Amino acid sequence: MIQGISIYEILTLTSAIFFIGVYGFLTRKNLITMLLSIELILNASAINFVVINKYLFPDNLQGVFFSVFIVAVAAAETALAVAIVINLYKQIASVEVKDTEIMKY
Amino acid sequence: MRQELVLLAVILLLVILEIFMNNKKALVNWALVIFGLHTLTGFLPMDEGSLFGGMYQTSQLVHLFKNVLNIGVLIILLQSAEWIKKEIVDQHKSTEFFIMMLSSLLGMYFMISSGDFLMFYLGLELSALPIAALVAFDTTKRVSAEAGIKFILSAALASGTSVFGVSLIYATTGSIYFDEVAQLLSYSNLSLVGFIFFFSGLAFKISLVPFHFWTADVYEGAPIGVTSYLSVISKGSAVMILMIILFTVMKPFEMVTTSMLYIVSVTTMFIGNLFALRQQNMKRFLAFSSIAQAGFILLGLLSNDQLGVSTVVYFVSIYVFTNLAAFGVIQSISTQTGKENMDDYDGLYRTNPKLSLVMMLALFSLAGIPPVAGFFGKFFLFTAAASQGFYFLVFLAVVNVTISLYYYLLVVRAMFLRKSDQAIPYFDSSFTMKLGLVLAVIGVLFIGVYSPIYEYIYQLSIL
Amino acid sequence: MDFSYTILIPLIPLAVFLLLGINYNRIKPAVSGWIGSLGLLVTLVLSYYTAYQYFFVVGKIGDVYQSFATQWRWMNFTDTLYIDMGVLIDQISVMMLVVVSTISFMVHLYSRGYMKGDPGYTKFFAFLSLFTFSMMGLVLAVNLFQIYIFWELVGVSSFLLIGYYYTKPSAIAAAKKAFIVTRFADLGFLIGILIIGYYGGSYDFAVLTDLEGSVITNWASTSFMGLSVITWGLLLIFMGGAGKSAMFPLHIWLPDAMEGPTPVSALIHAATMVVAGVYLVARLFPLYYFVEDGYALNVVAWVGAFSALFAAIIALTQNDIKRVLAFSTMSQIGYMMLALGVSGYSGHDGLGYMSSMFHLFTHAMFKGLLFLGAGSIIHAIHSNNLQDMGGLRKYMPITHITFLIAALSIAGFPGFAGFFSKDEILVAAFEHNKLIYIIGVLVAGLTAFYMFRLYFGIFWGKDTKYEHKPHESPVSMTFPLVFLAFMSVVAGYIHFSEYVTADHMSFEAHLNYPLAAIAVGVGLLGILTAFVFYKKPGNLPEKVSKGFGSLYHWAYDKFYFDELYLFITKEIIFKRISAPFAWFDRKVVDGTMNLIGNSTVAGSEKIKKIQSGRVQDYAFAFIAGVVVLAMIFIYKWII
Amino acid sequence: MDILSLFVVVPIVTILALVFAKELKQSRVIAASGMLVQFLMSLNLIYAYFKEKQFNDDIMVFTKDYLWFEKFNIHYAIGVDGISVAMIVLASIVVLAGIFISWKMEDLHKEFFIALIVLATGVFGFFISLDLFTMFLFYEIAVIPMFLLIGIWGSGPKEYSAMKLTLMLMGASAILLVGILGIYFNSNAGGGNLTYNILEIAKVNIPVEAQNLFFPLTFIGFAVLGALFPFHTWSPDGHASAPTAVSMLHAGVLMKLGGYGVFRVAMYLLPEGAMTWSNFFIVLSVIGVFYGALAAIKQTDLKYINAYSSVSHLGMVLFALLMLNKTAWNGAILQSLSHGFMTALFFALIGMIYGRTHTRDVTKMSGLLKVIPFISVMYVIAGLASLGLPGFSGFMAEMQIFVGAFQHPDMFHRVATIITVSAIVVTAVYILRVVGMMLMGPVRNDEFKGFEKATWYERTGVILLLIPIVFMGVTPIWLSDMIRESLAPFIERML
Repeated sequence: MIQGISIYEILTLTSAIFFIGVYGFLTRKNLITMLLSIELILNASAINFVVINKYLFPDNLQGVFFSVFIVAVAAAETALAVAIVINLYKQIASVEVKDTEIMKY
Repeated sequence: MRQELVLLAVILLLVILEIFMNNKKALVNWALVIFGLHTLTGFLPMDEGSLFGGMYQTSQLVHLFKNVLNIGVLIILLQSAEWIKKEIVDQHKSTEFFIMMLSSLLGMYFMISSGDFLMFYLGLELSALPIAALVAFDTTKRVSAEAGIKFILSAALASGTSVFGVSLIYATTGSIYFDEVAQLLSYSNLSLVGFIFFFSGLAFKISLVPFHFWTADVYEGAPIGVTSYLSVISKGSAVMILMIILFTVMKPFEMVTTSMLYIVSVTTMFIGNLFALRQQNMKRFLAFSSIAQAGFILLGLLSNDQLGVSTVVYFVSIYVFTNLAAFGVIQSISTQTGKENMDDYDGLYRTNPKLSLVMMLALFSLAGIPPVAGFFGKFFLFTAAASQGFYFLVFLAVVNVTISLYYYLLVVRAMFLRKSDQAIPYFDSSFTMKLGLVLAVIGVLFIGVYSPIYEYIYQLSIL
Repeated sequence: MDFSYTILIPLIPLAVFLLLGINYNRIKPAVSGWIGSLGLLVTLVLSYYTAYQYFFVVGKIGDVYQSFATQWRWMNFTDTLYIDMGVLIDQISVMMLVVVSTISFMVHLYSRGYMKGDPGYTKFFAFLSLFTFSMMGLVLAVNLFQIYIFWELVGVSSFLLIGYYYTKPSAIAAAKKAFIVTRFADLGFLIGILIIGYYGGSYDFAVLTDLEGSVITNWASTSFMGLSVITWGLLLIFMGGAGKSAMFPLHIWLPDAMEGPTPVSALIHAATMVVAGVYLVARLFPLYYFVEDGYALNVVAWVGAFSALFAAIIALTQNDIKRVLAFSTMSQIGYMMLALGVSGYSGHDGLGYMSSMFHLFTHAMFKGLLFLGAGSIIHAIHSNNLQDMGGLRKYMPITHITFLIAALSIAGFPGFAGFFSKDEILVAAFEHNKLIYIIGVLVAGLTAFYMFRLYFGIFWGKDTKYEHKPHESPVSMTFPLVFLAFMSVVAGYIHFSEYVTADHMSFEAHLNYPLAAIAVGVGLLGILTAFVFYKKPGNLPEKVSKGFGSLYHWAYDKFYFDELYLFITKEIIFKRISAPFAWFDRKVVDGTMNLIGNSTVAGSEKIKKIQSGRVQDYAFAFIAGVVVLAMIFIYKWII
Repeated sequence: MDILSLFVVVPIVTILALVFAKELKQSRVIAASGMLVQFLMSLNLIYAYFKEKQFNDDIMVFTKDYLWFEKFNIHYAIGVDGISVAMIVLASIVVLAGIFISWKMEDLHKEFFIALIVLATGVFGFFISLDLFTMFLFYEIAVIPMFLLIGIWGSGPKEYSAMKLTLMLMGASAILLVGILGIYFNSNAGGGNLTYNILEIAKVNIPVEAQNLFFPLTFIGFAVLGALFPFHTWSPDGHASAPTAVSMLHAGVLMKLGGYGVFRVAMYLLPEGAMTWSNFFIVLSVIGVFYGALAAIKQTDLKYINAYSSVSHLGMVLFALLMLNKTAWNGAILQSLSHGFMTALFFALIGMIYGRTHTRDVTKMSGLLKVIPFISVMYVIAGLASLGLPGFSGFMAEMQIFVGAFQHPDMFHRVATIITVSAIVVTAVYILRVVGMMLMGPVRNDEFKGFEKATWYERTGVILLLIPIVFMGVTPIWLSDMIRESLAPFIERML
């Protein structure tokens, strides 16, 4: 509960973060940066949960817990993704998206 | 909860065995045996209930569905065993395969029996991440890695979107428990957006158009065992939980869901079929065919009553066996000869009649031709849709059935009609593979004509 | 009196046919010839017995000839419409029985000589029996449908017999032509039957021709294009009759039908089958006479008259003796139709009807004789072209004499059968319609001329040198000639008006001497001209034909009717209609079906690009999907 | 085991037995004996039917009813009336003849007979079932083996034809499925519960708008198999590519499912719909009749000629069904039967001729009467039968149709009828053309001289098919009356 800042600003912020993440995901050439964008998306929803919990339903903590789990899962996800990227790098010595287009049509 | 615990025990047991056993080939067989035992224990009766203050809840239907998943996974493992022994054991990661697949199955369990969005989210991720690893499991192949990266990225995006939607729903209702949400949820633009965001996550797993693009590439790149796992187990459980949420939680959105499912199913059927028409790679071919099948499944979801639920569960269980029969044949051939293209199948019947017959049964079942199970599954799905008066949708569906019949017949043509001098020579697959195929075929043949199965499902189909 | 035993009359030939047909390669020819002839002998005896019974014993009650019908249900259409099979014994059917059995038996005897040594000997007799069966069934039919059934059967047996030499292309063509032309006519017949059946409520002759019956009493209740529907039906039925009886313009099949063996021509295409049309009209005579005051009957009369003249003119110019006879047959049948057409119903008005039947009877005898004679000539010199003949009287006396008798008879020379029947016809025509009468007389003259052209051309004229000397035919062939010659003299002295009349009651018919004189005179004139032209070989005929110029050539080419039909079938039906249809089916209809399939495949080819393989495009589609769905539902585009 | 279910069980047993067959000798003997049993059973069925009818005047006799899927009220319900009995006899005879004709099947013989008998199973099941679901199931079982039968053992562009045939027929059956579902969900109009049972549905009056909506779907769904005009194009290619026995079964039996289904399902259950749509479909069927006949004139491939004549003859069946009166219906059923026998006979003979001359082009053959008399004579007889010569089955069937069609005095029906009647002339033209070109005439090429005469199994097959043709033609009253009395329920539902 931050003085002077209503929930709307924060929700606007999170939505902005979410779509920035989406934008990044759609535009980055590099797999790693795409992973970062994913992080943005997840964090947006994490923040959402906390804020909504605090501002609207302060009496229970479901949102907070949820955000905690989101963070944890995000970490696991990233780790796995990075592992796969490394594996890919071992084979084609590149982390560019355009190099992952063998299978199409 | 029993099944989850037993499965957990199985996984841990495998870890321990991995440490203490040196003969990995034997370990593979042991793993199969152990999981088989687990599958059997699944059939012990169990009563309904909920745990963790409603985070986890189970019903007879869900229990039954878990058994179906068990059998499916068992068949997959049986079919993959040959491949594991042949290629994976030397890479010293055979047990990882089992462990990951089983933990993903565990995730499925939690997902379909989740009582709130948190458990649902955890189950989703727990089932998704190991699959990502499995997709990229064949580290020697580039396509495998590429498929892996495509899958993990898309999956992450999907789960991110979906969880964002959940957050919006949480904003409108203030709860993440299904039963509370069901009461508190009201129709507003915010909740609508939240619902659609959330829906996209599951649509991704069921691979509905336009959330399906990952499917073909991942199916093609992944090891066949994983592909079949994706196409039946993960899709099936996603359908299950989607149905539960739509019919219990999202009641206020009934109108929206109806028309949304209408649109999505039509697009899914058409896109899936049109892409499947000209596929050469069998895995990719089945990928698109499975997309089209997902479109058919939605017809059942259109009638949100006992009838709809029962037909969907029935169809999914048939679909599990059918697809596994098809994938089993593909896997055995690819394991033996490494051939995965349709024209490699020319004249297969004259060299490997049994395999071709299994394949033909599976394809006929997919195309919905009597007397194999698929016919009944499809017919009842259409009945469910027609019971709500969606005759035009049924009409579009039958048009698609005809299109799909065309490409299924292409495979039959390759196997039976064509004569080829470099046809795949006769080979004898391993015992486990045969067992897996036989199980699948039994399902294909008898689930349909043996009506008590459907009646049983129908009795349980109360959400 | 129970005439049901007459069912045997058709059944015996049928049995013979089955016997010979099923094991035609096991029975040896001589035997089969005997079997066939004996079967026919039995039929003959039965027929004569029936005739005796009917005409002299039980047929007449009071002074009205009764008709006896025995029938069995064959098939049900509706509760009121059905087909019976049975035998109907009345004046004309009994008369026809006599004709058919007599001629058929003679032909059987004749064929045993004529067809000797032919590979398909047994088959031939089987077909003959089949024909006899069908013809008998037709004659004895109790209702329109039965007559139609046997009508088709005689058609097919004629097809089989014309195509008997099935390796000869011309024979095949002729057979096909005969069948298809008559089939086309029968189409009209069938539709007519359907009409009569629907509006008349029955197919039964007894019901239809009943003078108080619904058809005759209220034919006016229905009308179509200004005529009573019943009249249309009758016209269509007559179309069928015209087809079988080779009336103009459906006559084209008859000349070609001469491709068949000569005995067949004698039996089918001279004596029996071709008069079926006359028989049909006679059978339905009350309808024709009473419905719409004989409108249809007038048509019959004029068609008959025109055909008679038309055929006679063509006959003048032909050189193939069998074709000459064929055209003369057509012309004589035209006579019969004409007579029916001008006939009244009751008493002496019915003269035309009587004379037509009378002429049918006599014509069967002498025309059969002519054909058999022609057969024996062809048998002797293996050609049927008039040019190859001449002076045969020395070689084959019996044939010569019998042929002469037949010629005199058909020419209407006094004292011969043809004279009496033809005279009656002319009287009837004179009494009803002068114009038709004139045509009749003219035809009589022409007939006399071309018959004696034939006679002199064959037996006198130039002395042709034959490579091997012709000889008289064996007795098996000459006996029928003699018998028929006898018949074609005495048949004229039967008092037909006693026995066969329109109103089933006898009346007295007398020779009308002035008219007879005119007819005889014209006939003699024709004979004399023929004598002058052809007795001695000379170039007089050429000169005359030159004189006629193009008319001669038209007549020689049968007024180009074959060409016309050929054009219609080959050019119009095949090229202009059927071929386009076939093309349309393959290309358009089937093309559409294929197009649907191909366009689907093409469509899948078109859209493959969207599966680009780049994960970001997938993600874009994903997000776009979410957004679009959200849009749709927020702005209620669907609901 | 009741008398009707045996008709499905015996083929299945035969199939199971065939699985263990080793070489051709065994498999053909097994197949033949199995189908012989079937044939005898069908003869016995006629006898039993007449006996049953004397004291039992239900619409359907020998009815049995086992609940299958309780929720959807799907039953395995069977029963026969005169029509289905006749159809069953037709099927059993043609199948048996077909097995005899394919006595010398070399390539994959076992599979061939199995597929053939699977097809037969579907056909028999279709004819005995009273339950729409079961009926539909058997219908598809009957259709799908055609793909393999044509594709594997066919000739010419077999893959194309097989695919086309299968897709068009299955597409039709898919449309049919919508119609059936529509009927099912309106079957409770009388207040009862939903049912697939034909007799049950026949008791209720389905709302008219529903009937108008679902009649065309059901009608087309079946009529495509009955070669309805724009959708007939699968049949020429299919017949041309199919092996002999398959053409026989297909034209002789399978295409009859179309007319039968139209009658039993579309028109019986949706009468008002039939009334509404009849004129439209009459136009189509008349086009089919005349157009098939005309298209047949120009063909040179024997099988094409026959396929088009089938289009014409079956068009007549649909035409008669749409005439909506007892006589025409009777004619339609009789025409189905007689066409079944005749066209099967035709295809059998064509197969024999092709087996000897290795061509089906009529312009390349001539004078066959000299070299293979038996086959040629039979061909002539079949031809005469098919152009409606009295004494053969075709005639009385057509007469029934024409007389029935003539019961409608209005102009539209009159014109339609007269066009249909005139088709018989065209029929004569194309039949005689073939007879003249192929059978008659001199023997042009000398290798024809050496042809082997018809073998015993060929003769058996042909005679099997000829007997019913002649029998129906000579004494039609038995059959037509048997069918007439079975038409009563249809009449009272329609009119």
